[in-house]
Amino acid sequence: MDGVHDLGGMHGFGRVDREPDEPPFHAPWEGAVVAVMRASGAAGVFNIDEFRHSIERMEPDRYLASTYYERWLDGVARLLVEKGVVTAADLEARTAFFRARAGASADDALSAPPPPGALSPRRGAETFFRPATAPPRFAVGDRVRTRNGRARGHTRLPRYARDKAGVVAALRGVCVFPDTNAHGRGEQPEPVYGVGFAARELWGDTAEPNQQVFIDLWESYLEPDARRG
Amino acid sequence: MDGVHDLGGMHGFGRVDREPDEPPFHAPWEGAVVAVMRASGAAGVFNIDEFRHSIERMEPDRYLASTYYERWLDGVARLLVEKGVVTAADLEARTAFFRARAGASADDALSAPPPPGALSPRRGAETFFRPATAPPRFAVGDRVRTRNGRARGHTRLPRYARDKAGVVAALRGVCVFPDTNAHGRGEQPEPVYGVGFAARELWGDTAEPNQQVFIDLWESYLEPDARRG
Amino acid sequence: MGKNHPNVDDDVVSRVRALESLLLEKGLLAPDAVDRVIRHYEADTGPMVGARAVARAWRDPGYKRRLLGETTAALADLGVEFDRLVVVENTPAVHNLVVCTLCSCYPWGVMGLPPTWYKSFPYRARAVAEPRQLLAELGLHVPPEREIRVWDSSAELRYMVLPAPPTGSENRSEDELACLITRDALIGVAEVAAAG
Amino acid sequence: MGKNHPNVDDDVVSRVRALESLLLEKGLLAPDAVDRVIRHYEADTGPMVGARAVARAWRDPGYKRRLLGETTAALADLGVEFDRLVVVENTPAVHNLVVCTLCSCYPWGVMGLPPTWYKSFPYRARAVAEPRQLLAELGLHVPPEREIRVWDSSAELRYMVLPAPPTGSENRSEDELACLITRDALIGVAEVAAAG
Repeated sequence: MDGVHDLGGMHGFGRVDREPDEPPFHAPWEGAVVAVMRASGAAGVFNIDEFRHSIERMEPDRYLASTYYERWLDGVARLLVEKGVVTAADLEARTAFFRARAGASADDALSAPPPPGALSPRRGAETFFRPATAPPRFAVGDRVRTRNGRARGHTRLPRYARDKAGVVAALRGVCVFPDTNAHGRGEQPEPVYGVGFAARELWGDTAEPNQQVFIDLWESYLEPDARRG
Repeated sequence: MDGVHDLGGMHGFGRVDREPDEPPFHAPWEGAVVAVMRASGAAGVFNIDEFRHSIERMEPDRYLASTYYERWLDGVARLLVEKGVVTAADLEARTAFFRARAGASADDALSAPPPPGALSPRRGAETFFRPATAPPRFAVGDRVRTRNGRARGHTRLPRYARDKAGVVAALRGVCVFPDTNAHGRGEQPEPVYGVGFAARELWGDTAEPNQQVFIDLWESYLEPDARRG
Repeated sequence: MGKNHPNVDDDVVSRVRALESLLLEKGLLAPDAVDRVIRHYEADTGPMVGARAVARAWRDPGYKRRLLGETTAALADLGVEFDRLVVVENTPAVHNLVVCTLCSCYPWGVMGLPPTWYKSFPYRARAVAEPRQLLAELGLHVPPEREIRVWDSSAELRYMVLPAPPTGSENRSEDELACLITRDALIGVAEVAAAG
Repeated sequence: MGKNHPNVDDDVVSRVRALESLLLEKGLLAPDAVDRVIRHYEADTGPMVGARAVARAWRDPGYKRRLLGETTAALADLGVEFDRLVVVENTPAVHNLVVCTLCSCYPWGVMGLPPTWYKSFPYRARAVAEPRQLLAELGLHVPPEREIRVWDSSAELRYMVLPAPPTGSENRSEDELACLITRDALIGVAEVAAAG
């Protein structure tokens, strides 16, 4: 979807401020959001593409008014409700419980000890690569053009790089396709290409000099470039 | 500037809801904002392009969280301060005055009767057309291509219509150029063309069938279309 | 989601009062300016100028030609000074729809205040890209063989749709017809229905 | 403006606790999972794996070739399992910069938690379109004759910059060098400075 999350090239967001000696988390709840997200993912409640798409579906003004982990929280909560793991009513009631009890810990709301057997989140084992089932359509050096138009659902082709000509710089392997995987339509793996775009192709005469942007793009985002600019 | 105000084609904003029997204004302050905007414009404090650009310069999350007249209020207030008509400190102090006095009317803060001679806002007399100084570059039926790239400042070439091919459908006359007029660089009038774009050119294979979009574009947004898609 | 309706937000109201009072103090705002604006739009609501022009065009082919071809003069006939209206005619082959994606430009001088939905983010976002689906959601089903032309009001030109007359319009007076013509029809999100 | 720092917002905290407690109840969250995540990132802050790889590459040309060409194996040498890192080398002719415009993808497994500025809206918006100006604002002046390559992490590949070694690096140990290498240098918004 072409939402406010698709920020490449946008104006109006001001300067980049770096925080000296930034701590890993600014509050413990941020770490808790990471744990909840990983546990849900590890339990197979949702995949990473569904998670990213869930965040994209935040109301646009809330997306822009929220911090990174607030957006994660929103994305995880939406999926846990949509997937039927928790009900919206239970989530609201439990939220009210803790709102009335500042400082309470998560298990204070439990009437019995939690059941055994919960997964501990693990890191690093997942792979997004899949075996190739067909030769790749493009080779390094090929001129390609990206798909034009709006994205109907989740996509990883940014808006600033639509209908633009570039050159294949690398074959990245065959990967799970987010555009289907985010919508329950399977992994449908495709070759991914590292494609280089001259800044001038992307930004016209407002481009800075001597710049390229490289974007990793799935095969169905690309077609052979018929036009020469 | 390519900000969140440039909404054409964006997803994520939901359905269009119509309000039955909508009143002209939902509260008297909305009418007051219109009066303040018109009075400032009539007094020459700013022009319409500066006003539009001022609204575009709202913080993006606030833009999306505000109503139409809240955005006007923000745009007018910013310009009145930037142009030195009121100081930010006076505006804050006066706002605090009224916040502490719900129901007070505007002249309750005045120590003396307002000076005479204020302009009453008028409607309809302004024209944006200017005499032609050169023949137009394009004629009806010409294929043109819109400028690529980001807008450095205010522009009326929407992002969804950048680097797209269309056909000149009408000559609209010579008009004040917003891209300079919004930035204190003068009116620099240019011919304006009504340009038709096939939906498929704009939206690729996600376009609805049998649709065109017509956009009024200044001459320097356009070049002859060299490529044939 | 972009609010359609204002908060009853004390801070907004106070800020408006503050601007009003500062401009009064500086002699930039006439004391009656706010009341005049509010009274004007409360008295002159809706699209009456546009509706009168359309009703006359339906009854008078000569006026219709003028409205489409010499619009400023045709509006002057109705006592309206507005030099930048473009009138686009609905036909069996073409349906027209007006939007402003970048802000909310609208022919105030001809059609009054724009309705809130016209200024809403979903309308500005969707009208240029998925007009047929949007119109269907609003209850107007445009068959696929009928072209949709969307007019994005990006410059100072303003657009008004000349809708098709309802059945039986030949038996009605111009005033009766004008009362049937809604603002939504002049924007292009509705047809003009014959009254019962 | 997109907040960089969270509200101390009771509702957010309560909502997180609610999810935590509901998932505990359903056996989906291990009782120690939250503490483990927090302890992990508090102990293992910053980009230490990436810094070690870069320091070794500076000292060992063979390792550098492996890091650039067989990255997964080169990371395995350091005990790190991560099969999708791409290492891009800064040279006199090319400066590299990493961003994710669509969300905030970042090589957590190699470089730890992303800093807040990397996830900020201005960084995501500007890095692909005006990197030279952005870097100058951050104190890194890239001369016009040096190409800037921006890597937008749109797929599951992750990017790390191999910065140029500081002067005098030949006289330092791998451990000393690793301590000089900042997260910002591995993202491409800083050079590695020689320590005093």
